[in-house]
Amino acid sequence: MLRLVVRRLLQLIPTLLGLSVLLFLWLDRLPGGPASAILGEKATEAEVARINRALGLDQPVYVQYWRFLKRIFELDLGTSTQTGQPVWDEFALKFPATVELSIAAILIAVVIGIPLGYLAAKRRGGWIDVASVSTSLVGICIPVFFLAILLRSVFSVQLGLFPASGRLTTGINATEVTGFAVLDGLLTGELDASWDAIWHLILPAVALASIPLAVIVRMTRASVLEVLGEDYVRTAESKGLEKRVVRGRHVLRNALLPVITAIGLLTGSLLSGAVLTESVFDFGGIGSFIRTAIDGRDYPVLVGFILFIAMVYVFINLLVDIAYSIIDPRVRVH
Amino acid sequence: MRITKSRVARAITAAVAVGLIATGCSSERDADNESGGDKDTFVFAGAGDPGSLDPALASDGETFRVTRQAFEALLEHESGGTKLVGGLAETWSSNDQGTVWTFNLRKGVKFHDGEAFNAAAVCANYDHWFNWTGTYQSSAVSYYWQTIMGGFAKNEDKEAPEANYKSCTAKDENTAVIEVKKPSANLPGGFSLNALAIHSPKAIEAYKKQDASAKGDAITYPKYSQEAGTVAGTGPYKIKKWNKGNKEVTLERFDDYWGEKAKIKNLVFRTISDEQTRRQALEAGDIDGYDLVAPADVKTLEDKGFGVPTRGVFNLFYLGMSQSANPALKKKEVRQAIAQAIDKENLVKTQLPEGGKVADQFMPDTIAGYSKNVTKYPFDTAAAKGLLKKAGEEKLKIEFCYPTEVTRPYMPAPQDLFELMKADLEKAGITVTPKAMKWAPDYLDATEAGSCALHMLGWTGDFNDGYNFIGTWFAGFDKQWGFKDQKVFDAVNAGSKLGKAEERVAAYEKANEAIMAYLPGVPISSSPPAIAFGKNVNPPNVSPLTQEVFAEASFK
Amino acid sequence: MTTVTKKADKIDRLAELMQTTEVTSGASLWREAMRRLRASKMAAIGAVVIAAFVVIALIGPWIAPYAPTAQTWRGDVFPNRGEFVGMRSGNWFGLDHLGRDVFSRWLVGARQTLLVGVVSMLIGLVVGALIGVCSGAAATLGGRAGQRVDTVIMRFTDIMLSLPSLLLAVSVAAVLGQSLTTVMIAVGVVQIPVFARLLRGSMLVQGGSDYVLAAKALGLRKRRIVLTQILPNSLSPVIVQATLSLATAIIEAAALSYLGLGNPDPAIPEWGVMLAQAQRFFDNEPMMAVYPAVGIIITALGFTLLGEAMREALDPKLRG
Amino acid sequence: MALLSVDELSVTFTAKGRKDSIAVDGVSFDVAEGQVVGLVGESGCGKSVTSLALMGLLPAKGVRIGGRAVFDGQDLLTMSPQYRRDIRGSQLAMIFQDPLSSLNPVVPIGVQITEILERHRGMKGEAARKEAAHLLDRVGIPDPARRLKEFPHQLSGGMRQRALIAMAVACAPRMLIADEPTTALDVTIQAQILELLKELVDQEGTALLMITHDLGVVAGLCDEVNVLYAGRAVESAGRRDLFTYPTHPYAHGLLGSIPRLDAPRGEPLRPIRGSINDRIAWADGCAFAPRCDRYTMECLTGTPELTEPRAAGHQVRCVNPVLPKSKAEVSA
Repeated sequence: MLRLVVRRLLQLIPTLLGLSVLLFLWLDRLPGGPASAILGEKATEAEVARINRALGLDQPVYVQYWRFLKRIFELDLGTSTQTGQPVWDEFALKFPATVELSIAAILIAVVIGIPLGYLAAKRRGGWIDVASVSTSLVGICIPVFFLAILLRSVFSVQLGLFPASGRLTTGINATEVTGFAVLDGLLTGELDASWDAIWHLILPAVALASIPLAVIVRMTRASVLEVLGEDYVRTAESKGLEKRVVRGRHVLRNALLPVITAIGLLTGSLLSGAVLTESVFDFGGIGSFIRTAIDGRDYPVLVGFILFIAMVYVFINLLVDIAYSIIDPRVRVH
Repeated sequence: MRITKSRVARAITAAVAVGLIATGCSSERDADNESGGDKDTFVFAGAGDPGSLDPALASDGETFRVTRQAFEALLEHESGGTKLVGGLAETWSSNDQGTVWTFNLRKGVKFHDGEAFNAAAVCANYDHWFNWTGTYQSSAVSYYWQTIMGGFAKNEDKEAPEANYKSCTAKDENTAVIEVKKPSANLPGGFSLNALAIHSPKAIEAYKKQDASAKGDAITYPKYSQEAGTVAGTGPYKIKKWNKGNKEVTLERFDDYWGEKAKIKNLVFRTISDEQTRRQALEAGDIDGYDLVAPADVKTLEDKGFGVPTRGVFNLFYLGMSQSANPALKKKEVRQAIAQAIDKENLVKTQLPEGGKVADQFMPDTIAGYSKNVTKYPFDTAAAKGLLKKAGEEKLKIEFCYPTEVTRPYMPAPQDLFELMKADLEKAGITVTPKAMKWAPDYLDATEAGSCALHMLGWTGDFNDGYNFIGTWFAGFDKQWGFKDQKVFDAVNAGSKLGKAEERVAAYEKANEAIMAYLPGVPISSSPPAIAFGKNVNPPNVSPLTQEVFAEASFK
Repeated sequence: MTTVTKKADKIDRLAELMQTTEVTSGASLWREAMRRLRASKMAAIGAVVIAAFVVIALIGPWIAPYAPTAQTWRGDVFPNRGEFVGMRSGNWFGLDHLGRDVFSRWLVGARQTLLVGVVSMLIGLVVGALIGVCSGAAATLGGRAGQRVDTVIMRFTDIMLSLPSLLLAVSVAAVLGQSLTTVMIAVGVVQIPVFARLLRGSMLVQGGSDYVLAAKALGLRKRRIVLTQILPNSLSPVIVQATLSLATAIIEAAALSYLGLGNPDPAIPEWGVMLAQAQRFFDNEPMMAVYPAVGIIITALGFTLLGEAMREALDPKLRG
Repeated sequence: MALLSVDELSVTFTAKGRKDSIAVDGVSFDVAEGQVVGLVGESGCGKSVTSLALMGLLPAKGVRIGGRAVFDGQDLLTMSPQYRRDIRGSQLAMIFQDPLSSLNPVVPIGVQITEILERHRGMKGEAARKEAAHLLDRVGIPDPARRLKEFPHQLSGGMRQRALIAMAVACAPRMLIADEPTTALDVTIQAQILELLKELVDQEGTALLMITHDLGVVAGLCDEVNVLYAGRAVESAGRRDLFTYPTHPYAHGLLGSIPRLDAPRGEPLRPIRGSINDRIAWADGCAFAPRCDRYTMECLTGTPELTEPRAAGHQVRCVNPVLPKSKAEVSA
């Protein structure tokens, strides 16, 4: 196990190096610079030139790259040109929101998706199957931002059930500990705060969940179908075990393996979704932040983010592998 | 409605998570919701995060919206108007050249940190700014100081403007004298900028200990400007907390305020970048008001009973022309043809917010220096065709840049405005090649560099002085316009040489006439950015300069 | 003579009887797949939808009653007061915020949407396939060094996959500036790693299969093995993916437009752009957004259905 | 009185859009306590389907089952699913062909055994584990305690099959169905497994239905043998009778097609020509006719009856069976 972890972390290094080179070449191609983004209408050439000098953007790329590398080794991702704050701080500020949102979405997707997929497979061709498969297909095909807008105007404006924006009702007393609004509430015992946070989470999470849900439903269905045809399920049946045991121990446990991988691979699509849902619900997470960073040519943030994502990705796949090796003994041995 | 809301909400939420928490908070929730009367927190949503809590380091409205509540400058504008009135200085005067400005300061004013306000404090501020070094000298940080007062004691960048500020002396406890080298059209207006608002000397000392520049290759704002605690002004509210995670700045009533105390105890500024979301947040009761209302929503909101007061106009939206980008534009006929081809009326009638006006010169009519008798170019497609023929440009093909993903106070939905103008121009037989660009930096860079033959831009005035408008464009050769016309330049600069504001007015009128005679571009409209408030709110006086003072607001 | 006839009709009878029992051997995988495809309802629906869409896309511009850009009723709509004109005779889908006929725009938009979908899918397919083939070939036949190459390539496709596709697209758009081609490229780029991985994957499977080993044993030249043996047999999943990608491409394009990176030229309306513009007036005139939205969803659905059906047909595991 | 008596069992697969295909077409046989009965035939002849039908393991949809299969007074084909679950594994157990795929890869062997004990013998925790270990020991797996914790992929082929058998006999069932239990194993292991099965039958008096294509296995193990062709029994007889006087041309062919040491040198093997796919429907005549070199017009007129042309209890379904020359002359 430990070896696995270490190996992965070592693999990360060359990847990141290569990636950062590509990044800088890409950044070099980006037209315009942060200066005029900062100044707006008020920018004049002279000003822009001065700011770029101040930011060291007048030097050639390789110089910038070298400086960047040196900083990376001090684990310093530099400073956002938009907000003038250290990139780490910005991430620390924005990531909890996105992570919270993504986790909520994944939870919804898993809790609903797996049982649904299982039923669909069990009653193949039955109405549950048709219904769940077709809804999941629609789930994939409806543009996330449109879904989000629909949800918002129906549930928060028309029906007034949920707040239309933000993570917390303003003025509610919530002490920040981890930045995860829900968790904080529980830690500090401000239950109403974490309640309020959940309340704000629901709509965006549902919107964001649409794609993962669809994927999980169909993954589960497919792999359950496959497992149901396996000999060992027949064996289990031949032992006259209760349905419950056959389902849980013999069918699901095997069927979930591919589903787990799928969940691991969903990270990317989740973040894309986050960009959209966050901007619709103004959730103030990393997604919308990065978008403005691209518009504002906020190089340090972009570089930092992409490297960060690469790490997150590796990390998540690590988790997946670990989860795998826990469920599937065949992986564990080698 | 609210009651049912919270009940249903409880039902729904209870279904979603642990029931026991539900009861605990939903009762809480009722408390906030039903008792609108003794509500003591006012939440207002802006479109962007403030950049810093120190207005001196800022150049954007979102920041000033917040700092204006906590900091006051020597001069202010009358509530809801554009007339200069006393702020921290009760009265002021200048010598005839307009180089020596004397301020008689208000007595008995306290800073949030308990310090007393006096002439020394004023000079402490101006000297602090004047002596800025390092990154503070970057125009990204000290834009307004540099526009109003020029450079610094020691300019570190040869390109920085030379200093116009000379000195500040405390004649006595309540008299401060500020001297500048040359007369400037930016005075006295500049003294009213929130960027030059007066901070507590104690705070200033604290500021000096911190530097803006940091390791890494970007400007890092100093810590004091990023978290509440250090900054201290004299305003009716004091800044209590800046929660960046929730994008909220919380202010609290300052009880020792010299003037009328704020009516609502807590004031919260929230950032909601998307305009739909802002409106829906207001409708859903998340917030009590928001700025930059999409024109389409004004009527909808009014119909639903929300307060949508109309501001006076103080901005200008124009169609810019870069003669360097398309030589045809060097011909007046062509420029005039374009001017007459565009149906400004329709734009204002259908696209721009209520209260918008068609503009006939590069200055809204609310500004001293607006001239009634400038050359007019009425909408007339036929005439436009004729002019083009005369110029031998029937086959005129021209590039038209427009920005995406941006709404400005003067330009609510750029792409729509563009499409309408494009249609107009094509009616007059001009072939338009559209070029969409991201607002920042692509579009701004391109327009500045004068590489966009036609483009849309605008300006929101900082204070009531004509030069603040025409001066920004026509004081001399500018790549954006790409023309040299000494007559125009002289006319524009004539005013700025005069020391007394009153004297300038006539000069500006002349300037406007000169400009419109030459017609470097097409002024299109002046339209007020709409601002909306909750049903139970008595809104503050709305200001053409978008300088609302929320101390005036209260709940019904 | 009698014996002869006897023998003869004995055989005939036998033959005739043997006809009656079906012979269930030797139906090739493809034939089986096609049979299953024809049987599946999903495929049928999908095909119909796609057909309808393509027809609209082809004839749309001709049957459109008005020019998509003509602001004929400019005076009738007041977006700044939230006043719009809904369905009415002559403007079946009402007017948009600039007084243009939504129905005409919708018809013309179909073609643009199809165009964006197809082109960006092709970009992804071609580039992705090239990468996939290279590393697939390297992995199967390149020996040690080959596997090195393969792992490097795959590592990067991994990263590309890990990056939020939308941000990838946005940043591509940031580099290229706004235009129709930008949208296509941006959306296409996102597809590249998908195709690359897919093709490589199935090539590895094929590479391990007996007939390739046989071919190697026969000492065929590597290029020939890849081209004549491995590639043809690796294509079916790619075809499936291509169909599915058409759906995602159309949706991604819509998302880009929502982020303001859509095709800027108003002369060519595209459903994504129409939706993005209409959503601003969603509460005043929801239908304006609904028409393009429905267009997008249904079309995407069509391609997804067909793709899924094909996948099921080709994957015996999912049979039941 | 037989423990299991199968009567005219038929299984038809019905897929929509395709012709029904008849897998088992009226098979009948009895199995008595302590008796070993074989179902023999080349693959595709419907022997596995028969076993699955008896266990009730055929999918509910797309399958039509006819006839009766009375087990201990109860008809397996019509009994309630719940009751079937109860007797499955406890009174009627099955051993499958491919031990690797028949074991759940992600569940330890131990659990896969104890779950039966829990279900049918109400054993729990330690007791169950002890019993499981004992069972493994009984089927000859060394160091059972350790094996219990291991996963299928960690066991050798032989051991897996033993484990499967251990599961089957866990509740001392009254009847075992073994479907090609040895085909996946190599010869030496095969012998051991067969040995093991024999023991169990002898000790417990368990009835055993042996399904195989391997005449060697039959010869070694079975008391009664049913030769299946295209879903029907074409010959059923005692082991000795069958092997000495194979009477149906097919059975005759089968035996003819295995090399015999006692055959005169140089005499060629006589394989059956064609494959099971060249056949006609039983309804029309003898399904084997197309491959049969003795067939006549009569073979093609309806299903041949079972007759006892040679000896009582030696049933043959053929209009012109292979009979010793002498008798042939007599009849002629």
